[in-house]
Amino acid sequence: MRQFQARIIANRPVAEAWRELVLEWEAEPPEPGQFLTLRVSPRLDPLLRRPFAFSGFSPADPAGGAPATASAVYQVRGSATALLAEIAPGNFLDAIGPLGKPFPLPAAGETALLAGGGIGLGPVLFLARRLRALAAAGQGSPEPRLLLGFRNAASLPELDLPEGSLLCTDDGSAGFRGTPTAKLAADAALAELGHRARLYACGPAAMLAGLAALAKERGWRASLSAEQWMACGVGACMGCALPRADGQGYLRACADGPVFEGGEIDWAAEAARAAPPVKAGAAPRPAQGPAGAGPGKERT
Amino acid sequence: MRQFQARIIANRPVAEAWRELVLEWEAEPPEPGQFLTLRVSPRLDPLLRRPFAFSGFSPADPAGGAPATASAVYQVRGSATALLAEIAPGNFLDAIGPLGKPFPLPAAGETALLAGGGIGLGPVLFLARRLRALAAAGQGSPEPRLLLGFRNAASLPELDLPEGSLLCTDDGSAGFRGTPTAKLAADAALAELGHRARLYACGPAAMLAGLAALAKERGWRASLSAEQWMACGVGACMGCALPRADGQGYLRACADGPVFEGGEIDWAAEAARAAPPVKAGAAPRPAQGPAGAGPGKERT
Amino acid sequence: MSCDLRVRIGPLELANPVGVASGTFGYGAEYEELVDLDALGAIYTKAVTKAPRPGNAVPRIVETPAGMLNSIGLANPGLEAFVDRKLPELRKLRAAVFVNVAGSSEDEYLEVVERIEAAAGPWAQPGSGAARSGVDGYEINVSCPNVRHGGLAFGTDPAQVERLTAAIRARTARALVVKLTPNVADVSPIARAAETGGADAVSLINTLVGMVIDVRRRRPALAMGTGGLSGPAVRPVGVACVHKAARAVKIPVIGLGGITCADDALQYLLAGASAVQVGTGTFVDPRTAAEVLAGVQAWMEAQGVARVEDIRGMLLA
Amino acid sequence: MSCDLRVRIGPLELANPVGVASGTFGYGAEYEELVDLDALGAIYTKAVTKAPRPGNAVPRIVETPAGMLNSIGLANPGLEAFVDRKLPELRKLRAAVFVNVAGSSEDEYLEVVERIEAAAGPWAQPGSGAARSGVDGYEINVSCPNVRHGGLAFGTDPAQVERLTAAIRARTARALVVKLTPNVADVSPIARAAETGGADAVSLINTLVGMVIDVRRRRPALAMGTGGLSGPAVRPVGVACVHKAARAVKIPVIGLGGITCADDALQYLLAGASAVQVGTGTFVDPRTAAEVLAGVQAWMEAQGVARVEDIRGMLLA
Ligand SMILES: Cc1cc2nc3c(=O)[nH]c(=O)nc-3n(C[C@H](O)[C@H](O)[C@H](O)COP(=O)(O)OP(=O)(O)OC[C@H]3O[C@@H](n4cnc5c(N)ncnc54)[C@H](O)[C@@H]3O)c2cc1C
Ligand SMILES: Cc1cc2nc3c(=O)[nH]c(=O)nc-3n(C[C@H](O)[C@H](O)[C@H](O)COP(=O)(O)OP(=O)(O)OC[C@H]3O[C@@H](n4cnc5c(N)ncnc54)[C@H](O)[C@@H]3O)c2cc1C
Ligand SMILES: Cc1cc2nc3c(=O)[nH]c(=O)nc-3n(C[C@H](O)[C@H](O)[C@H](O)COP(=O)(O)O)c2cc1C
Ligand SMILES: Cc1cc2nc3c(=O)[nH]c(=O)nc-3n(C[C@H](O)[C@H](O)[C@H](O)COP(=O)(O)O)c2cc1C
Ligand code: FES
Ligand code: FES
Repeated sequence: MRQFQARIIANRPVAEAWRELVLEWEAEPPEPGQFLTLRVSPRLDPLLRRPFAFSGFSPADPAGGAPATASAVYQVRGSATALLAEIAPGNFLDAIGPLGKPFPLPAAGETALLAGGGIGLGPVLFLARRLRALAAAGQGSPEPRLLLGFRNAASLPELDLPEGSLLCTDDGSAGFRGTPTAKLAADAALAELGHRARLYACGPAAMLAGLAALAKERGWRASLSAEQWMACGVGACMGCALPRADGQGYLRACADGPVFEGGEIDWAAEAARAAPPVKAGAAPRPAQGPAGAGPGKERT
Repeated sequence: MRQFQARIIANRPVAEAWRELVLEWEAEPPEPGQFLTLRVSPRLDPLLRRPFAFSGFSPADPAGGAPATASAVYQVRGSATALLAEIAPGNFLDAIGPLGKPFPLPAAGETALLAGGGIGLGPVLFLARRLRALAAAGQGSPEPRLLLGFRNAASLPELDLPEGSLLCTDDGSAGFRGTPTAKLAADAALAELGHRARLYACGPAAMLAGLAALAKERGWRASLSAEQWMACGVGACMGCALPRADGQGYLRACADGPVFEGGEIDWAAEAARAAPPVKAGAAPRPAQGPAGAGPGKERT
Repeated sequence: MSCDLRVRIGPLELANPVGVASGTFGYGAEYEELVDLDALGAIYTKAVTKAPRPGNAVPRIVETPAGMLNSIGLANPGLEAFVDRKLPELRKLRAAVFVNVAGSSEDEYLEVVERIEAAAGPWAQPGSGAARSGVDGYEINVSCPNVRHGGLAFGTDPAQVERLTAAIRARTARALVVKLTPNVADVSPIARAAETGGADAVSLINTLVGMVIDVRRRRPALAMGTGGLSGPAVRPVGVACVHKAARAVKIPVIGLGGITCADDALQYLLAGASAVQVGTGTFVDPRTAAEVLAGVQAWMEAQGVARVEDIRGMLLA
Repeated sequence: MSCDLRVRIGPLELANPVGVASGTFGYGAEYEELVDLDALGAIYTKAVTKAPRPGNAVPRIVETPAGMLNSIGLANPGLEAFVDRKLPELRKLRAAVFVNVAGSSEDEYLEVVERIEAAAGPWAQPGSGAARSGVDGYEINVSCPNVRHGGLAFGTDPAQVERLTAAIRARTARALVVKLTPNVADVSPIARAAETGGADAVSLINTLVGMVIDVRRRRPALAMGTGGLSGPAVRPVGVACVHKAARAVKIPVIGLGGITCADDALQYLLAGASAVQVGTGTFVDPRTAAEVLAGVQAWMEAQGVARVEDIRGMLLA
């Protein structure tokens, strides 16, 4: 991990409200699943750095030409990403990375199932490219299977997707109608694989919870990339905690993750927390511990 | 006064750290001495609007071509002006104006003496152009005398200065060596004019204090444009108070000013307040009321 | 769906929950060219004190990260000038008017209220068609950090707050709001004291004590040294205080501190406020109060909430 | 000119006035790839409590205008794990180390200090060449807003603060700092209580109680409801508190709250602090402490100030 002023090579729209950021990368090469944090403004609002997963990395051209570059795909959601979208190539961003634990590579012979939901596609794409390169070099496992979920055809990003990617849309306007989770669940051949398959995923909390449950059922090992609000990004503040599945406290998304094994985290609790609001006009839900079950009780 | 989204026509450097901003102006035409306030960022740091004096106004071309434009010359000093400097023409700024009391025009036959110090040149230039136009149309007084003070030749702005402007530099590297105040004080012919001269000025607090004293000595009426930190800009908050010369409380820079008569404000107290720091290594000055004399005692 | 935006504060019915805060809106007229005064739920005037006050030495304001400090020092023309010059102007307003009252002794507060009661005459509900008296209620400022005597001292002692509130209550049937300070370990006892004293509502927060030092000049940036911190920076403190106060009292709570958009106002309403005020936000953008109201209404429609007064019960635990 | 940057806190001499605040820097190692730990004036560890604490339910942090709320809940591995696993690591540091201590009863605080005293062994001045014990002082956290019992309660009662300080004083000769809360009407009596109890310094401010509500979900953004507000937003409150505390006590005051640059730190030093800590500022930019120190030094050179400890007397009235 290093902190440096990263020159912006590109910052281009790839879908409505999605952009791809490409930075000249001066630190160690990132691995799929790792992330960087950016300070998007020298002013104090927004204040905190923002984390983004790497979606790719190109080493420097040994011929001495192009510098190493790292990329991320991001969604314009709030203040920081709106500011980020305005910064033109040629400017510099205060970057720290690579941070966090990467996806563990599949063991020899393991079939990799990769699922990305929405803007969670970045790290999954990065991993897919890495695995395909390893496969092509004869060092890897069977060809990875890549499933990407989107709302609809209109929200598909203009990105180079690896050949053979399976697109899923909620409304069926492109590819499979339904989520990557549904598609994986429906595939009998995959169910057969059991522990010879390994699932990799990044996406909304509900998707991760669904996939964690499915993986458990199928006997697949699962490496899932989680999100949590971060302050330090390096493991110092305990702010980015996620509830452990065993009820024994918390793990840090930034330093213990962001990639966790399927059984490590209480994904269901996280999904419940991030759940969409009940319509307010309806009778208020009975009061309950804010984090739902288990972890809410850890207060001391 | 109106609030509207003003399109930026130009925002160009005119000297080191000085820029000229030209806005498409949709509110009433501003008068020399009036100001506008701008919100330079939708974020919350910097938070408050920033006041800038008008340096010029061009009415809309009646032939239906060019829109009305208003301009200001500003110095990049801190956070807001640094952000402002980055905003490209074509973008919009949240503007409120025209605000405050303008310079009262000279009475028939009165000789106008105009003095601008540093970035205080904006409103003085605007007034000079207005008076020259009136003179040219035969409606005005004798040709106004315009003196502009700068640090040195290198800091002269690239602006269309009215013909006959007298440049003063602290180091004599261009024009008169010394301040506009010194130049005015040295001119025996002007001293003769007495109440037939009227002084208009904008500049640092020390300059205004010096000119107020000189004007009193010479018997010139004086209209001086003051500055004070502002919150509302419209007279509602009492934040931009300036001490009255008669010790009877305060006047508001935004609504009672920014242009005040020479005898209205305790200019010396304001200059003392803004005075450069004593070198800290020296023994600390004996403690004293923060605003110096008079007004400090008004606390209740 | 059309939402019911009315809010009840004692005898008074506000047309909507969004007012403008004391000291940030003069007496209304200052902003009339920029703001539709009739669309405001309430206007809280600059503080009125018995004697005229020129205000504190200058400078009085300085910007801070996402906030500002002020030490205006309750500058105002005093009770008599208020009655002579401001009251007639206030009668022309359609929005409910709260006169913010400050003093350095209990007697001073009482004198201000008594004199205004006498001058304003009988009260009628705004919008009832009856002549406007110029004053629909009082907001008792027991919490100004910028005056040496009184102000903050009152506001941190429950016994004094209760006594002062009761004394004012005995003198007016108009809506009586007590404005609380966040500069205490716990607002609950003070809020309860105001309720026991007979207040119709409490409003909070006033500013937090703060200081900026001008490092170049080696002096406090404000002539008075400290000032009151307001603006978005303090919003989380305000929401926490309102959340606490709303659970301590049964009377309505009016929330303020750092509101610059509808989301901010909804935070206060969900925290338990029945109404809100926009202060520093008006400086930043005079359209803030109008935009807050429009945004609250849009949220209510989207969420299917019929009455704005219901929002305060809608926070999930 | 070369400035004297040393600061004395009781028996301890800090190499320079810029430390990193408790809870924002782990135990040092977390930041070692990004920050030159040896260049820091002091490291204040994450709070150590008797029992391990998993910390509060999540989410624990949320951004606010120019600030953030946290409700970490003093997550830490507990006293025994601290002694076994962290203490050996802390011995490797050159910078002075303050162990931040929290508890929910006086006994818990005392147990933590006693155990660490026993484990750390004899103390020697950092830089003296003698072996490092891993602990150069304690910072007693009587001011955490994020724990239900203890914490804030202690910190708002002068009698309890004095008694606790005296009890800890009796158990250690190491530098003893008491960390105060700004959530009181006046910090002076609490600061004086710490001084009377035998503290070598007081540090302030801890966080302000704040709340953010997620309007979309109609729940507090933090699982615990309220959290502690830190960052630039609170800096004016911190400077005002330090200014007041520095006039209430003779022992050194350590200033913190919202420092992100040298100017901020100089405000605290001019307000009367002898040293400062960078907390949230490190999250924003890990280079903050180093840049603050460089900037303070540059200012001293420009102003002709020989000793950093002189700055606290340089504020003009
Ligand atoms: C390890 C990690 C990797 C990430 N990778 C990517 C990525 O590759 N592409 C991408 O678009 N986003 C990614 N995110 C999320 C991204 O950090 C947030 O979208 C961004 O910080 C939002 O900032 P903002 O100021 O624009 O929005 P804000 O105004 O701060 O927030 C908008 C909304 O986004 C939510 N949000 C903000 N930050 C986070 C967060 N850290 N985790 C979850 N929700 C958040 C909040 O609930 C808020 O309501 C990642 C987050 C983490 C923790
Ligand atoms: C009526 C009026 C007219 C003005 N006209 C012009 C103009 O035509 N051109 C121009 O360049 N500037 C003008 N100013 C000053 C201008 O408003 C400030 O320079 C600007 O607000 C600084 O903002 P900032 O964020 O860049 O700097 P900040 O970081 O806010 O401040 C930089 C320094 O400028 C000083 N400062 C900030 N605001 C003011 C202020 N309002 N008055 C005096 N000092 C201030 C502060 O002491 C601070 O140290 C005018 C001010 C007023 C009140
Ligand atoms: C310039 C200024 C003047 C103020 N004057 C008063 C006042 O006279 N009486 C009062 O009760 N509050 C006064 N306040 C406090 C505000 O009414 C409000 O409580 C505080 O600013 C917090 O709200 P805000 O963050 O929306 O501004 C003043 C605030 C400011 C900024
Ligand atoms: C994430 C986080 C965790 C904290 N944990 C502690 C703690 O364990 N003990 C303590 O005394 N203060 C703790 N604090 C308070 C800080 O040490 C500091 O007093 C406060 O954040 C104000 O300084 P700042 O604005 O520079 O962050 C914590 C602050 C933050 C932001
Ligand atoms: S963000 Fe600080 S520990 Fe993860
Ligand atoms: S800036 Fe508010 S009265 Fe002048």
